[in-house]
Amino acid sequence: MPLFNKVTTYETIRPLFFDGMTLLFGGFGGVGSPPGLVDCLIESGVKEVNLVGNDAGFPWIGMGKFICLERAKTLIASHIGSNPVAGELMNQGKLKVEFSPQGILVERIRSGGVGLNGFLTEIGMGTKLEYNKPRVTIDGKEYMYEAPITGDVSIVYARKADTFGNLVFDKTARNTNPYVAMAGKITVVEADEIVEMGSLNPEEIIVPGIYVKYIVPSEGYNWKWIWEMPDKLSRNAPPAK
Amino acid sequence: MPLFNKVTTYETIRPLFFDGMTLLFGGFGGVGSPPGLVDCLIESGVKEVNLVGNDAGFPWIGMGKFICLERAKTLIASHIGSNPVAGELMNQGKLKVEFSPQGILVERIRSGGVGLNGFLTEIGMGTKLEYNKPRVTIDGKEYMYEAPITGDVSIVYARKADTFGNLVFDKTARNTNPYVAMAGKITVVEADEIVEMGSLNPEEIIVPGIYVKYIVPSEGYNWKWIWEMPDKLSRNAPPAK
Amino acid sequence: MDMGDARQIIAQRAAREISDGMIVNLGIGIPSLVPDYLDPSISVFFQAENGILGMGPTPKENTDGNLSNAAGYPVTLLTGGSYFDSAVAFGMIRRGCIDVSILGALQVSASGDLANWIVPGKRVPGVGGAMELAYGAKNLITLMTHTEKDGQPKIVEQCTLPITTYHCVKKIITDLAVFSIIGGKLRLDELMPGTTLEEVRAKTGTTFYQ
Amino acid sequence: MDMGDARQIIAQRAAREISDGMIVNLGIGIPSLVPDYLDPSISVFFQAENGILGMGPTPKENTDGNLSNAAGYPVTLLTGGSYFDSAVAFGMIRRGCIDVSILGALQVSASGDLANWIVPGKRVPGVGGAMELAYGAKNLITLMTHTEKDGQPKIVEQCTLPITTYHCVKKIITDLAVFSIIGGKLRLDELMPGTTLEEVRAKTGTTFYQ
Repeated sequence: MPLFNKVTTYETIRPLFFDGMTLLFGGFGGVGSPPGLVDCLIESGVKEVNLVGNDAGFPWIGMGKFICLERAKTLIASHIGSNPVAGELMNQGKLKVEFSPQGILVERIRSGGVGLNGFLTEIGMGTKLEYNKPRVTIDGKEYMYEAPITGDVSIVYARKADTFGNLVFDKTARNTNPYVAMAGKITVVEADEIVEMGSLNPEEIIVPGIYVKYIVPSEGYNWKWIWEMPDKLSRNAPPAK
Repeated sequence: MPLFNKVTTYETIRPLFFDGMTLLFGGFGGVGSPPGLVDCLIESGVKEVNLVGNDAGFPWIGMGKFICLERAKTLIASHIGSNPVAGELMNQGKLKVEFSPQGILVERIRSGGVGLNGFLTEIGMGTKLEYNKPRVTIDGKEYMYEAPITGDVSIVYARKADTFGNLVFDKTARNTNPYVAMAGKITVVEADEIVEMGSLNPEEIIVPGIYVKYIVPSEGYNWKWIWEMPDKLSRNAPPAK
Repeated sequence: MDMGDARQIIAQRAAREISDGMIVNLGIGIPSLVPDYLDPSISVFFQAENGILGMGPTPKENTDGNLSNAAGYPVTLLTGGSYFDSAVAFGMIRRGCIDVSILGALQVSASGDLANWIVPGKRVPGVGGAMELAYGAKNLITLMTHTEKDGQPKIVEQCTLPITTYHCVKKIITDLAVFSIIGGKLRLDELMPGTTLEEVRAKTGTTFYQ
Repeated sequence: MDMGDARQIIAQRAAREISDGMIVNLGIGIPSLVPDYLDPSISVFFQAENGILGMGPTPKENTDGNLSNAAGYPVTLLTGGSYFDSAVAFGMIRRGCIDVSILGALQVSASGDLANWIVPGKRVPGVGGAMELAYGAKNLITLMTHTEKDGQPKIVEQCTLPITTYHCVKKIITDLAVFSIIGGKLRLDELMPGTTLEEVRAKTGTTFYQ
């Protein structure tokens, strides 16, 4: 099935990124963020990027590396506490951050990814995280409307991909990746291992390949656990890669 | 971990059913409906049941067997074409049927199962399937509101369950089961095979046991494919069991 | 031409709409006959809304009670296929991952409205997944005999049966002709072999352009 | 009592809130110390919102970069545990599947309002999963030192910091006392060893009953 082979190189991916784009990324504290694709994004030179992901990573892990370069314009995330540079940029007005409750954020990405038009919740009502979200009254009860999120490009990390893009994940590196994969107009997967179609058990496939446009091989990550870092939360922490 | 053993008998399950209850059931055309739990429901003698599931099954497969006994009061489903008895009962005013688009129905069950307050969609707007569902305008565009669904009891079929209730499914018998499992106040699983905790690969568990209250062993189904039936869609088709 | 022949002719023509690498969803009825006419040299993945991507042909033996298509008939899985739940199945459909959805129809209007889920008081199949397939598919093709058995046209100015989805049909293939709906207008693309323009005009319940 | 001792005392008392068979979610900070004090004879499943049910202790060696808790520290998986995605993780939380959620807090009001996500202009951690844990858990317990380092009370009439969730806290455990919030009113349940009622009154920013 030659047409179903989506494996390509980072050189092919680089031009997919553009200034001002909306980029969705998988990962939770950097775990499950695709390290090679973050580097590819950095090398692409794009700026003014609108990021959507669980968090700002650490300054040397996950999307944190890109955020530290001051080339993200906005970030929708549930927290940025692990990346003090993101906090500095926010306080300096260089990065506009919209905080979302963690599970609500992944549901917003899912809502976009499954072609629905957003959902209602009580969570966050009356708090600063309400921003200007519309309120909707149903049967006399008021809820907050959460809009769906989709992106121009989604970048995702998987343990294994077959050449069609069927994906399986690894432990807590799964996190938001399945929904990020569904919500991108173009979804690019970085996989630790790329296998032939038929190698994955069809019951265990978490993301069917239908959502995946491109697959690149991972060269792995080389970061350290946070307590192994000499200067834990500094922007000057030595990048491992 | 003795407290995490949820395996029990059909005798324990029978009193969970009550007149006028809302019962959610997994399955798609009967495939993936729990045959032993449907029989248990029938034996319980309950009536005026409000059913929610993908479809009305066949008269001799899945929830169809129960519907033919005229003990369901309402049914929310995406189609009833495979069970002509359900159509007769509807036309006689004995069964109130609310039709929902198939994927919208499973999303309504999911919305209840994950603790959200319903969602917006354009699908079905302006058609007979809109019923009296509220319309909501967001950014000048009108959508239809779909309410979450939960149930008093959910009955689910799984290929394997460990004693904590971690579940894996079998091919197209998965269908709505994972969401039905999440949306019941009490969820009962009928499993082909019950295994010790630790026997299932933690990456392959589809429904974590946290949603499951009771597990009963399946004695299997014994139905025939539709073309093997002597009188295919008649209410008089011989029940295989 | 008897009804059986008409159905085969429609399915055969519809198979030409499917090309290499496509993701295809087939409804019940005439669409289920399409795979028999596919060019065997092309690779296609059929999606079934009960939770399969990469559905293969009917097994010759050893049918599996837990492996069927959306109509409840036994199928197989191709290499590289996957199983998933109903929410994922319809997520794909609404999100636009299906290249071509081929559905049966009871009526189609000149502007592409589809009616295929109920004949009030007569047939009550229910809507199933049709609304979402009609909403989400990149290309929606409907297959039907050109007229009812009593000669009533099924391609009409306005549907008289309850609507499944408005303005969704892109192509209509019948035993007499192939139409496209472009910008809300019905265009005749082809006459099927042995049919005349006059016959199609006479048996179509609305005007069309060529 | 130094801050380190205070944290351990709070964690030790909190451990008594956990009984056999419970599903428990622990926030970062003081709650992460609770497992050290659990009765080893009981079986508990810890849920972590990054996708684990049945989280086990820190591995002694061979940490796995793809297996961490929600704070990013390496953990293990107990027998019978499972991995899942973030939507499933928060589905469980909102649906009420967590028996006890134990969170750190910056301020708690007399009526159970929780503030724990931001100190404007100073700390910007972000809200993470706290709003949903506060919304969905059957029982929400907050752990904190009774006062700020400068003596300011953290249990207050009205929170001055931005709210995480209104009317959600059921129990407050500090280094000085244990409180319940019942029907929107603050009740003193216990004094910690060596504390007096007068001290607690003096260091609490609101009235309470006993």
